[in-house]
Amino acid sequence: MRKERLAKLLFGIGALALALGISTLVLLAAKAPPLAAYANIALGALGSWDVAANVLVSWVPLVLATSGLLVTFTAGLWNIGIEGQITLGAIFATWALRALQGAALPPALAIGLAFAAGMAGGALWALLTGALRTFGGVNEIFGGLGLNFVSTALNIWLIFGPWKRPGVASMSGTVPFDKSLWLPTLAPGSRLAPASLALALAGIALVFVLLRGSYFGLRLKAVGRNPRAALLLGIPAERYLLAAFLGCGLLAGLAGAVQVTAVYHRLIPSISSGYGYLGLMVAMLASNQAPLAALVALFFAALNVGSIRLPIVLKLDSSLAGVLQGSLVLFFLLGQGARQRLLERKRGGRP
Amino acid sequence: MTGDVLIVNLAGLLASAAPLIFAVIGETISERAGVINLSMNGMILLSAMGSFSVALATGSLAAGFLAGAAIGALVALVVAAAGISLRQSQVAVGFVLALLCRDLSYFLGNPVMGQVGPRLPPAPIPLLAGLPVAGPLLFRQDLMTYLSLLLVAGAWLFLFKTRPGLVLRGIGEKPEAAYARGARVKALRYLYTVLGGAIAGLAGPIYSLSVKAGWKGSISGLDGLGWIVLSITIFGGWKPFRAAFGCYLFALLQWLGLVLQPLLPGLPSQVLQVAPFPLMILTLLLVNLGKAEWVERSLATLPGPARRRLSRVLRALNATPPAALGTPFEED
Amino acid sequence: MDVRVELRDIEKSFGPVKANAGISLDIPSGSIQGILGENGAGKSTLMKVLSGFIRPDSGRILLDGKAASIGSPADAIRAGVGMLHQDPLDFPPLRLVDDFVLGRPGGIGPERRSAAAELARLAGRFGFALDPEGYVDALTVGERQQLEILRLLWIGARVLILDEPTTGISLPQKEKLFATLRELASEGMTVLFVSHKLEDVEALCDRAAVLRQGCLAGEAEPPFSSEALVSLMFGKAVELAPKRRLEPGRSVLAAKGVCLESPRLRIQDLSLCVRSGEVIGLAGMEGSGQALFLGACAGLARPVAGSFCLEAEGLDMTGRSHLDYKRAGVAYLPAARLEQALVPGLTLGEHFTLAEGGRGLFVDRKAAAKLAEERIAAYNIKGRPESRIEELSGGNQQRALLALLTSPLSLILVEHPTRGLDIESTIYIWGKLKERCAAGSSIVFISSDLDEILQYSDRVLVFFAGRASPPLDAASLDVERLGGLIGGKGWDEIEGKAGRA
Amino acid sequence: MRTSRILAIALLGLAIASSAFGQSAPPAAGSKLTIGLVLVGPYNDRGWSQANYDGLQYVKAKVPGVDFIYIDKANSADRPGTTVSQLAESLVSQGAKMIIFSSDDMMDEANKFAQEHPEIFVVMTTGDQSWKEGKAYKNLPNMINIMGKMEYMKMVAGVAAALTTKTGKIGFLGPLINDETRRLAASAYLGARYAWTSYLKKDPAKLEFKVTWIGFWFNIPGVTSDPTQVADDFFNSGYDVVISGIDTTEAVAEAAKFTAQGKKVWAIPYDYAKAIDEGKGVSLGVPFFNWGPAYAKAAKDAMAGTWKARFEWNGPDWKNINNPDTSAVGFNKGTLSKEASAAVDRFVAELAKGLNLWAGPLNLQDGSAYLKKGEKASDQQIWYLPQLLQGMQGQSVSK
Repeated sequence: MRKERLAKLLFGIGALALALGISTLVLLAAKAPPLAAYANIALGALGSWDVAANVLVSWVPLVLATSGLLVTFTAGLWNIGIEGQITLGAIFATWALRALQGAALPPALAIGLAFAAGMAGGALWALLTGALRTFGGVNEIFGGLGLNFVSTALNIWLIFGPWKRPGVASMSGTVPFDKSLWLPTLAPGSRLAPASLALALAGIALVFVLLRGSYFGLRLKAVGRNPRAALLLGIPAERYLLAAFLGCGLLAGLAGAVQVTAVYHRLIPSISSGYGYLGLMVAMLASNQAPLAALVALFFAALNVGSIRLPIVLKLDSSLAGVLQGSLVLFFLLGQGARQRLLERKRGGRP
Repeated sequence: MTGDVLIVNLAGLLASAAPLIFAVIGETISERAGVINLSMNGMILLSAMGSFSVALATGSLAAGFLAGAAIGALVALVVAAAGISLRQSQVAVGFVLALLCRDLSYFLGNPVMGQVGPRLPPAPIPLLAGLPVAGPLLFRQDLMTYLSLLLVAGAWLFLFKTRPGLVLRGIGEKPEAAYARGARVKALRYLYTVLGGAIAGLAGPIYSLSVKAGWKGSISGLDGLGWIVLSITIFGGWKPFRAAFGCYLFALLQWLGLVLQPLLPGLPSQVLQVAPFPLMILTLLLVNLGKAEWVERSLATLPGPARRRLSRVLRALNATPPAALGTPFEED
Repeated sequence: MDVRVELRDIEKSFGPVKANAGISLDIPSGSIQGILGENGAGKSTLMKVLSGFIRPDSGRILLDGKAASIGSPADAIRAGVGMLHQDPLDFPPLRLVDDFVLGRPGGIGPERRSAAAELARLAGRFGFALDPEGYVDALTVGERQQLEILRLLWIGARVLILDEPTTGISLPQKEKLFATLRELASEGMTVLFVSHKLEDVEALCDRAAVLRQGCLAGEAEPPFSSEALVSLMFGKAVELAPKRRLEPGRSVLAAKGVCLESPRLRIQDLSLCVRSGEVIGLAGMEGSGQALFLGACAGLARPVAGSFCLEAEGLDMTGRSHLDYKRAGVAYLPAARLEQALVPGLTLGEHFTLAEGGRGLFVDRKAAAKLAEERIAAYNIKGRPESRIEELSGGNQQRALLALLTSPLSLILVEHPTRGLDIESTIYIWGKLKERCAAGSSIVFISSDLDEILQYSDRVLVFFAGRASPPLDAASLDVERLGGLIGGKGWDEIEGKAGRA
Repeated sequence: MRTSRILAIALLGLAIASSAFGQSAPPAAGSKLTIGLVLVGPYNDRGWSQANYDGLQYVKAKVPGVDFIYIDKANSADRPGTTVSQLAESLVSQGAKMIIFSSDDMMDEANKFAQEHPEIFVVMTTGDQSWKEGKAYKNLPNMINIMGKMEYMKMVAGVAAALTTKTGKIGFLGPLINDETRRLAASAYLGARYAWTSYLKKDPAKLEFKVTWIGFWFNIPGVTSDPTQVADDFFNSGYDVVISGIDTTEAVAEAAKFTAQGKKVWAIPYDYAKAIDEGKGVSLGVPFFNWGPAYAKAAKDAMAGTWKARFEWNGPDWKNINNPDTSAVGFNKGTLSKEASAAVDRFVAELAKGLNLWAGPLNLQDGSAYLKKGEKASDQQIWYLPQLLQGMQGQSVSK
């Protein structure tokens, strides 16, 4: 067992080395200094308390999305529609805050309601994909993709249409909420809202506990690996698949609500920020292990934030971060395959 | 709108759907062989950028198109190696490549941003171009648009009317049976995945060297097309003509969106733009309904003749995917 | 056409398991060679070596005295070796003619027309009724075998391997198959007939080789002695447990006027009352409707008409879901264990936890471990609580499946309870099932093994093309009569009798 | 207890300090200044963003002591999880003392940033929050708004289009619908109508001017309309000149394609002076921004301590609208007929002499009065144009 874990670790490190190799080649192809590029990404992510806090700001929605995806992955689902679920969460949270803005509610309550609305929005969108999958036989990849497009259009329509600013419909989104409705931060200048950090930690912890030790998690695993057998074992597979979508939708919706209340303080055109797709990569790389996912998400968030320095200091395009992330996951998958083949060969084939 | 205008607009749709057709047919071939190549979105961007760079550097359109096909083939090769030889989830690898290739195209494409490159000229066919209706509709297009039409027919002929096409369908349907009959399943899957990738890879240069000539990085307006391609492949039920119909329908709905904009001022402009997606979902729903258990259950409660008629309709609509799609096959 | 097949010292291991431990066998041309052996004896491996699916670790294959290098099915086809697999390796969504053509080398064009003509000619020669433009998925298993045999002949097979070909086909089809094989052998075709059914081998083969635990246990020639063959196969004569009669109890399941439909089949007006403690066997060639009916008894298929009642008609279950049935004490064990009944990737212990269910949010790990240990001991499963289910052998998986059954159960529905199991496991499994009966559960099972049906059933339902016989007393049946019914013979008599009753 | 009190005092102190600072602009930067530029798109997009980028290249070349750094693709689609103010802070941490937010969609973030960083000079391009008479006025002493009076050049584009069209049908390829895009489309229409009636002496009813919006500044497949299709549709439907209002140059590319097929059509790109290079022979010209002079002035103010919050809406230098040192907007002539070229020159000269097309009588698209006869539009009336004008086809308000 221990040996296996060590081998896994070694392969992980190998994947990282290969990914760095590829990005280095890409950098050299672009005639850019690789070492300086990596150093700047590191500085951009860890160079000061401020940027480190920004990494955490980016980590929160990413880890929320990822923890949702861990649930659907466990159920054997490829919830690619999570982008739309985040967007719907943001839309619902915005709707709630717009509705509550005038009411004389304590801000904490209003924000709480916005979170609840966001979760409801994400869950609604996820359940739609889930219903299409369980009752309509529409594969969740394609149902989800379609609904992603619909959610983007819905979002843009709201921003430029019914929810536009007085006079100036603008790419900059809806009118920012009153400051009292911003999720409070530690200090005036800081972006990090402790409450959102707490939500993210709670989310990933909840998913960890749920998947690891609960009947729900075990049954979900059974449904994910063999729905027919799960049914014969007395598990209502359809209901569990829907529950997985629901769980993911709630967390994705929460991520969207965080984007609205804690990061942008308004609804903007690409509110999901690609966290859903990034979360899928994190979940793959973390092999569905919640604690590992939290760490990988932190690494990815650091790459995203750190790469800001690339254009500033080196006049390089920061999509390098994406190249690094993508090749890391790719080599991880390839390495995993190679490792399994090696093990098989060692065991002398399969009967 | 007069008839003439309608015809030229329809001719424009044929051209604007051409890259989609290459991508969808490429994906269809790959999926028919049992390999799902989910990397489309990034791959098209990368091949658009790469082929544009090559065409710009060499001044040769042909070199550009070749580069596009090569990039498509290369990306497909990674999917094939991971899925066939290393037995990793094709969906996972394809998805990662979709994101990776996109970022790669943005990063590497910086030097050619906004440059003016060569562009595929129209190539009216002598004599035929002068025909009424058919002339302006079909015979005043460019080379790749003609090829897109030939590709659909060619793919159909190959898949359904030739011996290798039969084997291709066989390895996607039941690889163990094809293997028992002497087909080298793994090698053929590699071949068709890479071939499908190369065909789909041509979508990139058709955009960057023709339909949307140029390269503008993240604002090129190509990000998202690959996901659309995958949707249309499903919509097309792995049949070339139905897939082509899907491409044209998509282009038509897009066009209707802007034609109807002044006529239906109350309609949000996004509605028709995203109409293809609910439509795709609806189609999937329809073709799958016959398989769903609850449908079977509720069908069972209907009176006999109605039940049989309904279930026959559902079965006719049903486009069954290749049975072994996405699953690895071991030869020993 | 004549080919002499010689196998020399074929060895093949899978990990620590020696599937073939140096097997040598000579098969003269124009003969029908039976290959006997229980499951796991190495028959399939040996045949897969000969047909190119498996490369042996060592050993040689000689065809007509010349070393043949067979590294893939393609090589085997070129060498004239064709194999008919137990589940026909054909393409259900294709038309017959396309399936017929697929794999035959040739030019770009498939030459469908000439192929169709050839198919029709060959079919006519052997008296098979196959429509070249029909679809494969509309054929019965027997017809698919016929198609496959014709195809192998067409592509030039001179050695024909048949793997358990008599499973799931009707008696007339079996007779037709045997006649065809004899005719082919008389023309010089070398036939290898793999089976575990003594009577088939005895009826058909010119010679028989018996494998046991990867080795050639012995060879025999007609006239065969059944006892000798059995002792070669199992090493000792097997004692079957004596049959015990149970007094019928109260009604457990009442099916009334049930009609079922599937795309290929319709079952009309089936009624059955299962009484507590009894065992009912469902016989019939595969795809005759028995599996559909068994599924319907578990709520897995919904009847078009008719009703299902549990507990002496007190509980109308018509149209309810499987979970409702399960809650009412009905368990269903499918034939495809790893595909349908167990969850690969989960451990044995986790399976027990799942099956047992539990209150509360979190799994009580201690209790779960204890439960697993108990069940593993009680069912004599070779495995540990933390073993993954797919790492167990087939027999142990089946034991685990039984161990997963909760108590009490009113009705256990089993598909092919012992398919693919060795004799020891078979006896063990039935012992456990009978224990359940003694505890008051009823059992309805499907089997294609007539002996198993006759041995263990109290009453038997025979299915033929969607038609179901009235329940027949197992004591009134023998292999010939049952085989006849399965093949569609003698139905007038039983239906007349039922009409009178 | 104690910590919270300290925190409270610290916060109070910070509040006082910031409000004290809040009353005046930041102190002079001195002889060295690093400017940080925040771009919404790629810096080399040959459009809006590059025009801004080149503007700062100009400043660097012309104002001694100035250097600049930039961050491009500042939008949450390209930079997941970042906010524009955060990106600006990254620039500050690299030494920037003056930040230019160069896109409309950065407004809120620019406000937030300006408030939180009173020590930084902030320029918000396209914004109106430092416009005392504007609707979005915010008292931010460190904020300057800069915009060019593109309206004039869009009018010039309209003139070029009207003189060129053979069919009397001009298409306007619009991005999304807002005040800015409406007034630019309307300006193009006003120029076209003026040339049509005054120079060509034709019936204004015979001039068709249609706006088709794609829904965004560039194409997003499956979400926006495809600008390539929009341009094709225009050309196929008899519109032979398309004026582009979006960030990318599909209109030019399509005009080139149709020209290659033997049709006579033209296009007018937007934003970037060199955009006509992309369509040799089919571009009538390009109305462009020349951000250099205004940015240079702001830089000098920041260095000299003469910074004062203000709203600049800079017009062209009528002596030479393409003067890189003085004119905020310009028009690069492309392939124009001799008559059209002359008309453009004549029109520019008339504008220089005080011709005002934003004068009554003018009605809005729904027929309601916008300007009475003899009334001249105020800057506010133009900036916040509520609808398209009567005579223009196309949606006025997004639904």
